[in-house]
Amino acid sequence: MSKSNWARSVQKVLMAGAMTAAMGSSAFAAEAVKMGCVLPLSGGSAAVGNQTKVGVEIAAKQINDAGGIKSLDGAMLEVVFADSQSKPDVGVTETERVIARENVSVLCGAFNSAVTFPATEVAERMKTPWVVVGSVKDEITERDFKYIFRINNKATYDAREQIDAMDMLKDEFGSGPKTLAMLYEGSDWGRSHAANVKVIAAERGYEIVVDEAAPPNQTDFGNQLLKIRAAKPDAVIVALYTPDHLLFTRQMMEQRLDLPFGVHSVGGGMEDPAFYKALPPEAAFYAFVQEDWQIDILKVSTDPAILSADEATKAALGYGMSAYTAQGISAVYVIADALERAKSADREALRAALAETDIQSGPALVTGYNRIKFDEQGQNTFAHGVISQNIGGERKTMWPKENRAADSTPVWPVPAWSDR
Amino acid sequence: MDAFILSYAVVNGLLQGAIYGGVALGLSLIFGVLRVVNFAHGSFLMLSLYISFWCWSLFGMDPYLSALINIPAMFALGYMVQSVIIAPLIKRESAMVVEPLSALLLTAGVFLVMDNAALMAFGPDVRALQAGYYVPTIVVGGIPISGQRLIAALAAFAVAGGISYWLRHSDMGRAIRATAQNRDAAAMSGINVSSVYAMTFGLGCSVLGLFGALIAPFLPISPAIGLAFGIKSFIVVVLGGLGSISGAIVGGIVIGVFEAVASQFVTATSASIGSLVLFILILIFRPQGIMGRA
Amino acid sequence: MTSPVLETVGVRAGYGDIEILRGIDIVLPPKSIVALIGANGAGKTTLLKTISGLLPLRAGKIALNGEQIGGMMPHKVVEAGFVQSPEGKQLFPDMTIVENLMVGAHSKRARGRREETMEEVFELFPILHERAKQRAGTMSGGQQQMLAVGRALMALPRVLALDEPSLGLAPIMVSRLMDSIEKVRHRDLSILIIEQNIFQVLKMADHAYVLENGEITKQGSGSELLADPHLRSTYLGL
Amino acid sequence: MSEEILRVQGLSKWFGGLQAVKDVNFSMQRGEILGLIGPNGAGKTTAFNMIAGFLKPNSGSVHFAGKDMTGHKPWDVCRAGVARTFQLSKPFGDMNVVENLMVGGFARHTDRSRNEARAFEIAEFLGLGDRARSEAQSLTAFDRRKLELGRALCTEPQLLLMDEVVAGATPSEAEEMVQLVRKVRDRGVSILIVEHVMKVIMSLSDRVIVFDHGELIADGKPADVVSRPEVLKAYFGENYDIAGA
Amino acid sequence: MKTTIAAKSTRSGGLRLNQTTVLVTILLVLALAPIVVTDSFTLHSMIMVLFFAYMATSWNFVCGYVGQLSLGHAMFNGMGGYVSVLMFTQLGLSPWLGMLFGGVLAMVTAVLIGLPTFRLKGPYFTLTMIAFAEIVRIWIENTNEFAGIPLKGAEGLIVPNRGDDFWAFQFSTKLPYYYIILSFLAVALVATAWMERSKLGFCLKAIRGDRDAAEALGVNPTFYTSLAFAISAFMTAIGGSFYAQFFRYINPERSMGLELSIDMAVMSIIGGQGTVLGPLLGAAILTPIAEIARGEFGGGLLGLHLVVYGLALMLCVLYFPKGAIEPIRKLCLRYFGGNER
Repeated sequence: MSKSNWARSVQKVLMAGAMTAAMGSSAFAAEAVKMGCVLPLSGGSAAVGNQTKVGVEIAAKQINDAGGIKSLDGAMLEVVFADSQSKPDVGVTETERVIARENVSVLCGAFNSAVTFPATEVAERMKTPWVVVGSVKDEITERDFKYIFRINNKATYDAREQIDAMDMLKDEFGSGPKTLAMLYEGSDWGRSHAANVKVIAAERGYEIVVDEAAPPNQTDFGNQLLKIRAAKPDAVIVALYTPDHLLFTRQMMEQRLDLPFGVHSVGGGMEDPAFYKALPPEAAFYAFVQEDWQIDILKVSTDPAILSADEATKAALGYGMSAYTAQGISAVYVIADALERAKSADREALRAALAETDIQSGPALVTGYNRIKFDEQGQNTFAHGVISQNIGGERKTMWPKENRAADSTPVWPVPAWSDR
Repeated sequence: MDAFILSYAVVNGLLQGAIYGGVALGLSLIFGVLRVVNFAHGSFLMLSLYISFWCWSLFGMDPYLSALINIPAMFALGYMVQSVIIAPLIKRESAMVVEPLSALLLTAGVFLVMDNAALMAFGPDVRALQAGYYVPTIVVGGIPISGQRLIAALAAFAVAGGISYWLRHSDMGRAIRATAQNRDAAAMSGINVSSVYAMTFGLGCSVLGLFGALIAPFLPISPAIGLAFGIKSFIVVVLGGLGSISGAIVGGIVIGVFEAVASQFVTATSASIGSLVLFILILIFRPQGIMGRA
Repeated sequence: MTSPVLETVGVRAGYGDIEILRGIDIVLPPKSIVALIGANGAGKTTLLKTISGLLPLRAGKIALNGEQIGGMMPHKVVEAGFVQSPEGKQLFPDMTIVENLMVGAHSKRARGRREETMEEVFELFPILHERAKQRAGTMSGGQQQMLAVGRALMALPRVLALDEPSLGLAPIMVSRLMDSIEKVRHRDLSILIIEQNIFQVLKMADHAYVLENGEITKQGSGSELLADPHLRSTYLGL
Repeated sequence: MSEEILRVQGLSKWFGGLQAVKDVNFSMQRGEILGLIGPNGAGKTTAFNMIAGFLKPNSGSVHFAGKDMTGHKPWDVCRAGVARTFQLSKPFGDMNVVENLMVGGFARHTDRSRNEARAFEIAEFLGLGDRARSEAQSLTAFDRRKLELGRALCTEPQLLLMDEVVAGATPSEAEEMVQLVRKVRDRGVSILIVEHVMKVIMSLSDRVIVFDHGELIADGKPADVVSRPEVLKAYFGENYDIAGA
Repeated sequence: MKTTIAAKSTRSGGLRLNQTTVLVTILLVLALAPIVVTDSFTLHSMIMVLFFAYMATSWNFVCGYVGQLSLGHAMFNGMGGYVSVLMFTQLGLSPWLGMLFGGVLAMVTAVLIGLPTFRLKGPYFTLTMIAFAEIVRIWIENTNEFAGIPLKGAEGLIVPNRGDDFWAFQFSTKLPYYYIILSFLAVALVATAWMERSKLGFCLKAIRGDRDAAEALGVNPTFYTSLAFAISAFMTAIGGSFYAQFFRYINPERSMGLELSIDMAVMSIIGGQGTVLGPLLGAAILTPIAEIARGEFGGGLLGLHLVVYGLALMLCVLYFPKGAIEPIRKLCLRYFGGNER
């Protein structure tokens, strides 16, 4: 892994050099369309940023290999990556750089809401369209901005869907949780998710008996697990990033903590492929995961672009597509679609085209949505998460019910550790 | 809160606290002898975790077995950091007491370089030793105890005891203690002070080599893990008494049990604020720590 | 004339940009006691530190039994046989007496004979034997001074340097210590002693140097200097 | 002329089990140079530090110009008019001579240009005029001592406490320092001086007090004091009585 | 004997005349720079350099001159930001006034923290400051509301857009921000230059040089260090307000985190702590390194700039204890002559 990272970096330097040389000497057939991509490539969320980056690269390559943007005489897509380091100020600076210096036509990113929020403001001010990837903070598409579009869920949707799934299972099986524990990472994402869950859970008559935030990079979850054990909730809602989610899950297994209605994760660690590489499969059995794409889409999809994207992801990262990779892919295809319709790399034209987006098929829907169409605030109203349950090591879609495969039946309530 | 949960919390706290203590041992030892606060302490642990990971992932080596590689590797690295980076500083300021602040800055530099070089080399992905590797959980009085954590906790006691015994009863150990107490007098007794310094630094780091191998089986590994343990180690050794071997273990257990019990009453976040407050109070009112002599 | 055990020629040393020793020549014949006297700050301790290798030698030569030891690392100097019992209470306060003594015999040459040497030291200072397990820091000033000398002896010195052994001691302890030092000289050992308590030390010294401002201003046998009215005036201003 | 500037009463200090200063009483008149002598470890520096506010006495009192200064902090003692020098001179190494002196001036005046002018004046007075802009760490040991004295003078003291001013100085330097101290006294500053070099003490002091093992064992004119048996014994040990005295 | 590295690392007074000339020249060039630089990104980058220069200068005001290493200054940065933003959003108070309140809060905190901690030596002080800052950060991150004030925890605070409004501290172009941070920096530099020559500066340098000797010369170390610490905290808080207004967003992780504290200290130390221009130089060297590392490698070599920071820090401690400004000063002396002092 280390080797490939180094190799890639070196390659990049060489490529940059070659490119400068090429630009000096010859003109391109059609001028490439530059798109900026601001992601946390170092810092706390670097792993996620990297997976998204791979998705963006794969999609751009697929489009370019297929002849580029046809309405622009086969113009190539050129992606300029910028590292936000998960820091708002760096993200903003990088956004400025990519817009002013690299002169990109469109931007995407930036995963961390803390970065996306101020960075999209720069884009709005500089009249450059931005396709939000991964950030769920509601306010991002509630500011009457004209240039900001979001394909994925808002945070409040995530919380509602989790509770929806519980309600659905309750109806289906006649039993369900009454008391809930919440364990979440103590930064922006985890905390805002918890706040949303609290509101919706109260509305639907669930009682929150443990409400526990954990600072990132814990070395032990024993104390939190014990607290959950003492409070005896029926289920736990978890919002943790990969390292903490791993530790939590491992310790939960070690400590044989039984919850009748299981673990409901809102993604984070449990949608990271690295998570499943690092644990014995039984550790995550019966866990519910809410993801921003449909994990078993590869089974249903026949789209060659999606299938080859999975192969390409495996080649680049050593594991298959994740929600992050998928979102990266989706964003690029949405942008390409807009470019085709705009017939121009001009920012205004592109903005107009994006606003008109209505995708109902193709690789842009790798995320499992059946449509992508933005409302006047730029939010994709067709966005939804998909909740799967881990059955025998495989995540099988359970919610929405219409996405459920024929052979998928939820296990509800979940068996105790001693019965597994 | 019932007695079962309380005793469960204490067991958890003891296990985790002993591991904190074990990880902090080297920091305390190095400070006790060289008067250098090694800001890069956590980075050495991080590197050691990675060595264990790579040994397992590339060669399928048992993580506990990889201690045989980790310990000498970390010893060599520590020895080198001392003799190449810190020794010139000590030499330059040989006419005076080693200036703790410049040494802190140097090790802060080492921290920045190590953590970020690891990020460059290994990438930001979280890694963990996989699935198959598993020591069973034992259940005592209804309380499940992770086998891997138990091994690491027992090792902390063993290593602390071993180092204390070795410091007391071996020639090199006595030389290290003598150097810690009076550098010039040690030199006048025929002790090669610079080699003692390098040995001590190496030893302190090799303890991290061992613990890297012991906690790799249950801890997710990322370049950022070092700082988490590093800050914890500072708290632990200040609490126990900088420079005291038994103090590191005692400090670790105090913090471990404090956090475990406190987080049953308040949130874990408030408990961690509590341990920071404790840390500040100790520094201000009892800078020698619990076990240190006034 | 027998060749000297220790000889310094034109030794210069100091701290930072301040030169404290401005060319010191001293000679120690075998089995002799040589005293170095002079006011505070005259450079006596600096000279010992320079010979020990704790301070860099800026110019000059230091020979021990004909071997050049100038500029060596301190532990090498000890290995060569020049051992200093430092001024004040430079012990290892948290270690026991036995441990202090064992550390004294850390050098390779001395380690092999450690047990025997310790017996000899105990014979010389029985009090150390009685308190073998006591922590050095808890002993009285006189006992600490004995331990300091004992620890230096553990290194099997060829030249033993004593820096103000009587500092801060009650007169009775000083006499006892001086007696012990007298005993030590009968072993195959030369002693270089720094003292403020000049009368006692001059009585026992074979030869003495008077150090002023980093220079040797006077030298002679102990009795010669004792009889020197000038010395008295330097010390008392009379 | 007989105004009392310093009175020390029943001053005692313990360090752990060791009593470093035992019930010491003495006083000083304005304009006097008082020598404080005694063998190493006699408690001179401890007493000195208690007067200057660096150590808190266990018992006893220190009155300066009629005011009780016992246990006051060093900066308060300084502002009350008592300045001190250190045995190991402590110049502020990376400041130059004038700047070092100005620190002293700021103890009393905030006006920078006044302090600077005054600092140059003192530098001249010390014979450091030509090195006024040199970094303190580049000075010779003796110049550093003079600088330390000058810094103390800049605080405009009424009483100056001096610790071992000629240690390590050549005879000519020692002579220069003696002259300097006399000139300081002529400016109306009273001086308490701790010194090892007897020649200096004898020629400078109006009066001498002797410490041994923490106790004050003699008080009187220099010539008288040094001929007292207890003083000789303290200095030279038991068998001080030798020929040629 | 207790001289710190800082003690050795600095020169006082400086090239008195020359320093003023250099200072004025630099400020003039910076003030005129926007005539040439019209590109918004370059201007943005320059604002970031000036911002970090300002932060490092604020840090240097106490830490550089007293020779203590504070790795908790980000706490004051956060306070300034939070107070000004909250006063603006909750009370409608102009950030220009709000930042003063933030500064005062930071000052009071600094005094309360400084009194017990400033007598701690070396690493003990550093660790205590880290702990204080972490407490504040963790507390804010986990507090959605405190006494009716919506702190919004880790989510951070958003400054509502008011368009081009001077009193709201909001401008549609970069230029006003550039001149604001430039004037802040100018004030900070002039304040440092003034402090260096005033009683306060002499006292601080004396404390750093030798605490005992300083005390003997009438300097009450607690008083002067607390005073300088309070001023430094005030300046840092003003910087925090600027940050919050400039990005119109502030969150505890970034604005109170250890990394920002390390940035401030490292820039100051590498440039030359305890000098007027050192921190400016440090920021001018290091900020672009980070930018270039990011720009050139686009995240390909993650953390490269921090490796460079670390190496530069080690080199400086070992070989240029007086910071990068020292060799430059010597060169200037050689080529342009002038008094050593």
